[in-house]
Amino acid sequence: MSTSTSQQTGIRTAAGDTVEMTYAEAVRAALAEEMRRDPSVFLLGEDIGIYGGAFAVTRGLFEEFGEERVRDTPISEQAIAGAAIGAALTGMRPVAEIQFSDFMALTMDQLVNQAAKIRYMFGGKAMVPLVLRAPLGSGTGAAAQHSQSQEAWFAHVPGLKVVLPATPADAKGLLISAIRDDNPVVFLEHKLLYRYKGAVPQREYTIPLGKAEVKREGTDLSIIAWSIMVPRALAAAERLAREGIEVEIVDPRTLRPFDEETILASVRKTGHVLIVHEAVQMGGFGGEVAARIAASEAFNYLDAPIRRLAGADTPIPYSPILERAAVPQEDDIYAAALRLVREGI
Amino acid sequence: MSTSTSQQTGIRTAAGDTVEMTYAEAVRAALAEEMRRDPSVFLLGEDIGIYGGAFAVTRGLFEEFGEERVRDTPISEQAIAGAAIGAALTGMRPVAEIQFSDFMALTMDQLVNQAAKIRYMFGGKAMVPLVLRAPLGSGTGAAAQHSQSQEAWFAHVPGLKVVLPATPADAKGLLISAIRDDNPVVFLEHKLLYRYKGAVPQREYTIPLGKAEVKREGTDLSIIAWSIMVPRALAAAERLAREGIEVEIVDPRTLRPFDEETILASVRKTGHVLIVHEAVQMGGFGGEVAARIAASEAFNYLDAPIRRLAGADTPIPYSPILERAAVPQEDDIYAAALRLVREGI
Amino acid sequence: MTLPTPSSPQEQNADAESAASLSRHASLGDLGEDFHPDELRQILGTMLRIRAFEEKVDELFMQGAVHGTTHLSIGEEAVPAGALSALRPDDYITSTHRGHGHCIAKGANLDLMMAELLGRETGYCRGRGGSMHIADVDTGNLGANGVVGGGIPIATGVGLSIILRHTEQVCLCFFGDGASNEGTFHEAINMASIWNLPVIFLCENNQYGMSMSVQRATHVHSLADRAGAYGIPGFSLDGNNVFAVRQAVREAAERARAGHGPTLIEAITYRYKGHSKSDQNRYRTRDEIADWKQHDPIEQLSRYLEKRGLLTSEQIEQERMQAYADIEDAYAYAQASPEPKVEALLEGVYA
Amino acid sequence: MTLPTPSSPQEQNADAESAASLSRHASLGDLGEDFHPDELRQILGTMLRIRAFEEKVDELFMQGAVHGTTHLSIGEEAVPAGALSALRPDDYITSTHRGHGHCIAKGANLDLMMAELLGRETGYCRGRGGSMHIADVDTGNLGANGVVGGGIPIATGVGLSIILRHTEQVCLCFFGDGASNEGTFHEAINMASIWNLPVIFLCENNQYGMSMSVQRATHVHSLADRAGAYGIPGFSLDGNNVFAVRQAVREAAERARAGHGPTLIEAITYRYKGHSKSDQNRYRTRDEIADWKQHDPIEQLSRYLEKRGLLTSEQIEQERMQAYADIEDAYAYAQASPEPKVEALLEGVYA
Ligand SMILES: Cc1ncc(C[n+]2csc(CCOP(=O)(O)OP(=O)(O)O)c2C)c(N)n1
Ligand SMILES: Cc1ncc(C[n+]2csc(CCOP(=O)(O)OP(=O)(O)O)c2C)c(N)n1
Ligand SMILES: [Mg+2]
Ligand SMILES: [Mg+2]
Repeated sequence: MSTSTSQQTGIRTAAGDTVEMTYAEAVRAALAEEMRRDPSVFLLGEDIGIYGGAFAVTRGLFEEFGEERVRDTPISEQAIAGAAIGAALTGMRPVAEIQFSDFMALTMDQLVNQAAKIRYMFGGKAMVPLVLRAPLGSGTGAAAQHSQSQEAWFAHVPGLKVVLPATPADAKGLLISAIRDDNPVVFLEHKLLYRYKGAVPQREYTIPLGKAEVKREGTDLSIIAWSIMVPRALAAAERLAREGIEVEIVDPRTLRPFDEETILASVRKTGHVLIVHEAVQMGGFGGEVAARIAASEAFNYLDAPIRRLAGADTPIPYSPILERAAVPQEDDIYAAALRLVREGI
Repeated sequence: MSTSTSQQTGIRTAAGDTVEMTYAEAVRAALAEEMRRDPSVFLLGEDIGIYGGAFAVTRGLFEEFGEERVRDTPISEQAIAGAAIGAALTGMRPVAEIQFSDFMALTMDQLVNQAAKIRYMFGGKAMVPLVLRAPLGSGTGAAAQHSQSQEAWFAHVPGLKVVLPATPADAKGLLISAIRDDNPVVFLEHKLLYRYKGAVPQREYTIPLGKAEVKREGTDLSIIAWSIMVPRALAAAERLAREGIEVEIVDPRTLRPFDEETILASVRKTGHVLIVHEAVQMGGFGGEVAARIAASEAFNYLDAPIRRLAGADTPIPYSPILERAAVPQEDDIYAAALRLVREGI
Repeated sequence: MTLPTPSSPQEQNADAESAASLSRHASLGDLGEDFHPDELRQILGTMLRIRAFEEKVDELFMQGAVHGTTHLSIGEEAVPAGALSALRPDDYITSTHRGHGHCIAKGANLDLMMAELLGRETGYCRGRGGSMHIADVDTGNLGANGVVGGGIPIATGVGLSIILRHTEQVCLCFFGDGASNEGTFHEAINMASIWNLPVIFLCENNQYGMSMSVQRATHVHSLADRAGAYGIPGFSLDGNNVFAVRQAVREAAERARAGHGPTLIEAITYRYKGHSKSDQNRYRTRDEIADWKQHDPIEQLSRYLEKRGLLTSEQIEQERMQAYADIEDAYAYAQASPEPKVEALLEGVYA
Repeated sequence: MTLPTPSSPQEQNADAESAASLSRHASLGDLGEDFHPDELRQILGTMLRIRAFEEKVDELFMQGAVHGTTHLSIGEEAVPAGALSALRPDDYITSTHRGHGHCIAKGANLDLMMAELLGRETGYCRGRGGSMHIADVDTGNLGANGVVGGGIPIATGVGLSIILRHTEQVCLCFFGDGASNEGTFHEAINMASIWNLPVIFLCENNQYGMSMSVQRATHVHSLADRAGAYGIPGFSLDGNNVFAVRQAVREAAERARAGHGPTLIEAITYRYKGHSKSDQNRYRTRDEIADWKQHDPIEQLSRYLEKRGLLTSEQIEQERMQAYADIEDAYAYAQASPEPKVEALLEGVYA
């Protein structure tokens, strides 16, 4: 229910112009359409070919495009990232998949010291148009090394763009933009979202990188949330509405570049802010969001302190009970929002 | 002058009990003393032996402790970090040097996915007492791949401790604590600080991890700064004092764990906050600091928005003119502080 | 019915002596004679317990009774059973995502393993780690690892610690064929080589790194060829022949304890089950799987023991029954164990 | 005075044919005959310009006139000069922190290089990159690299791009002996091997990776032995013999263009100067440096050309003068160039 709300807000098209698909299908559709359109686009990554990817996202692409353009790699994350860079520097548009975002830790030198900086170091005379896709997040029982949310690392790096879609329509439109973008883009898909369904426009469309979207309008509280926290916040908002609290939900969708204006406009309107993300709170990107609000003139509109609700200060545990407790759930959002609006804390 | 102020505030000992030494010497002294005291402490890293380290920090240690305990490694950062982990898991206390913090990008998997998480993943039944030392920061003309400040990455990782000393006395006392700590500690030394001199106690002493220090007392504005920004802020504060503005400077020294209380106490006192760091502002740890203030009751004491002054949104350029412009200098701190106190913006 | 002659172990870079001593054992009769019958029974028991454990875990996953994912080592039991039978109890291991067998062969308590898989407070990791992180540092099991190749540099560090502490331990480092393409493999083995560290790098070549065959992922005839890049001895052997594994590891351990540094061993084996629960086996044929089952390591050992009159078929059956019974006991223990408490979420992050 | 016979190039893993064709050239007479005299003069000129450039940079650093640090390649000039003389203008290179020679041999404009070192707006990178990041993507120079081993996977990606675009280019990847211990080396060469990519991995073994000698950092006789780990041809040769380098690279390029994949070449050479400006040379002896100067690549080539009557000593001297004059011109150009403007700080971060 919340998902379909978000879809409808997301892409303003008349009902008949959309098709229902999952988030995973939307990612796949973006890849396929861009590969059909542009011969310089190709995919590389571990087990993305006949296996179809660890989360089945690339299933069927190998069959359509062949092993040259849907290229299985050895288990060599540095080489995957580096190969994407070398190809991007010389005229191709690689889309590399890292099997879990956790393993992007292995690509940090290539991604941060090479891809992100090459253009600047070369005096603006080169271009590294690549996309590094990876699934992030907890909730699958895969424990500490397969469940992280490290978007804050990437958002701290000039030269990168960082995208975290929350809906199928956003996933497709943003991924197409990412592929067409002339910069290195980190595209982070939440594992739990892969099965979420939503309406996706049938026509060709793109969603610009760096544009937030109001996923739900409201007057009492602004929730700033991204990725899996968007549907959770939407679900909490429905319950809060029954308590007479109208929540506005703003999804930045892209953390870098960051659409500050849409967020400040919402804060000015509601006077209350709750920032929600799955990543560990300490040092998370929520700090950046809070700091921007606290430094802006929207600060003067605030009726309560800026609140964050985010991951506990721990690696993600295996036990399902602990795993759920380690990151914000719908109930936690509901409770935090209620307290903030009712008690101002 | 500012440096000596900071030393005196830093370590409250009578004048005669201290010796003057550089920050690099203080780091070296901590290493040497701990190696003499505890046979399980050893060093490994690139060119730390006969060469004495790229910044000469370990010079002389090879001669005193020999090649077994001052161990030159091949250029293999993942193996350096991993070797430190394996040794730490089995009873040793390795102190590994990464030649530039930039190359810690190559150690992110070992550091974040292994060192930081092992204890938790193993149910609290293992210990990884290692220190990863690295010089960070710009100002040496070494350009984008040798000048970064990535403390925010590490501060976002539960399981790690993150230390950035600003003075020789802090460097020594904190490094000894880091070596004795039973957790993995990232110890980041600023390249430009290596030559700074300051008074260091002659007696054996330690400085606890997770304790901020007020480096200068004041009433009008709280500057939260760490690493090289501490002496710059102190110098700016002296000039501001001549304008009748009394700045309080709080150095968290350790970002993880973070001493929020000392910072909030200062904010409650002054009602104005300027957070200063060299790292890129977007996604930097200053966001966390601002968010904590904005979420606390100290929020009610604020007379102006919370301001950050930090690195420009760019890789560090080579040109000395651009390099200086890319990170906060004393003049920038002075100007931002003046504006914040005088104009409230 | 004898154990088929193992594909004669290929020595790649060893000095002539070790090579000779290894090929001596190409005929199985000789290999068997090194063993006391009790020891043989114990090795068989280990292999059976590994298989029984994995089968139970498979069943639990199929039922959805266990959370997360898992990587089963059915078909590969001879590698850990043979390898650990050649080491001392105070030696170390580092393990992988496919690590249940390594744990069991290292002597882990099945109750605590099963409790960990069920996410219980009584598990090895208090339910915080799960299948991919079982460890028992006190007994030298330095843990499974969810990062492919992530444990290899750690093993090098353990070797370093051993020489700095002047004990005569060794560290046995398990990793897969896929992991041999990670940068960590290269850095860590080179470092162990130059410092002559007592580490045994044991590659479980089960033909695939998830879906990519070793033929597609590398251009070498044998992964043991890679030893040449580090100037260390490299051996390739039949990983379904528990004697061959044991022998190679024993010799590598002797070299390591004598200060002669690390060895790279490739144990050629096969996983019967999918890579993990999501695997549809689209990258290999049923025939290939069926062929490998003809060389089942447990069947081979059982037949050999029976043929040689070392164990009767009744005794073997008894071992098997015992293994499955142990696993059921472990499962009962795990099920009766408490779940972790939410209030303890943050315990164990810091020492 | 002839060029000393280069230590006969050691073929490590190549097919028999290439090995033979390489050893044919062990005697210098044959090598020389491949060249048109103009080309020889050009190669000498390249080597002289590299040396003159490095000497000027050294002087500027000593004077404190240049900011940052620098890594000079004096003594190693035959490697890039020989290698690039064997390639087409549309081929690519990836370079290293010690990359001035690679740039010059690739045909870079000295004015723009010197302007970059002086941090000027007219430099190759508009003063943003400096010594460690000079690049000229349009002419196939994909840049120096401040991260040891950082360029190796990028070269693999360039090779991939070439086969996907179906051009017949090759990518020449420079890296040092020290870099051969980075994980990137392993991952990238393996990947290039399995896909038969047109990449030439050229290791400049100058004996040290900063202060650690290659003997201390590895346990192999030759770094070319590492080719065996990837099933590709590997050659080791005298990197101070410009003909040997040229020949090996030419053959590697032919194999690459024919779809036969990558080659690993180890060029043995020596750096005369310290690693960077902070080096006190405590890890090597003066004698060692002096010995190597006896095998100076420029001296050897000059004597050879003179002896063979291909160039007169006057002509050689003329080349030398020209080289130093070119560098002074470049320096004048750089000095006269404007500094970047602070307002343009953020330009070029994003496309
Ligand atoms: C660094 C890293 N990359 C990718 C993965 C995903 N993954 C898990 S197991 C696996 C295959 C490993 O192959 P191999 O090393 O041969 O071990 P096997 O699974 O065959 O036992 C992959 C790709 C991972 N866990 N870690
Ligand atoms: C990843 C990384 N680690 C360490 C360094 C510091 N460093 C710069 S050059 C160098 C030595 C490199 O040795 P080699 O590859 O042999 O090249 P050479 O300097 O001898 O040309 C080192 C350690 C670096 N730049 N990058
Ligand atoms: Mg495998
Ligand atoms: Mg070198």
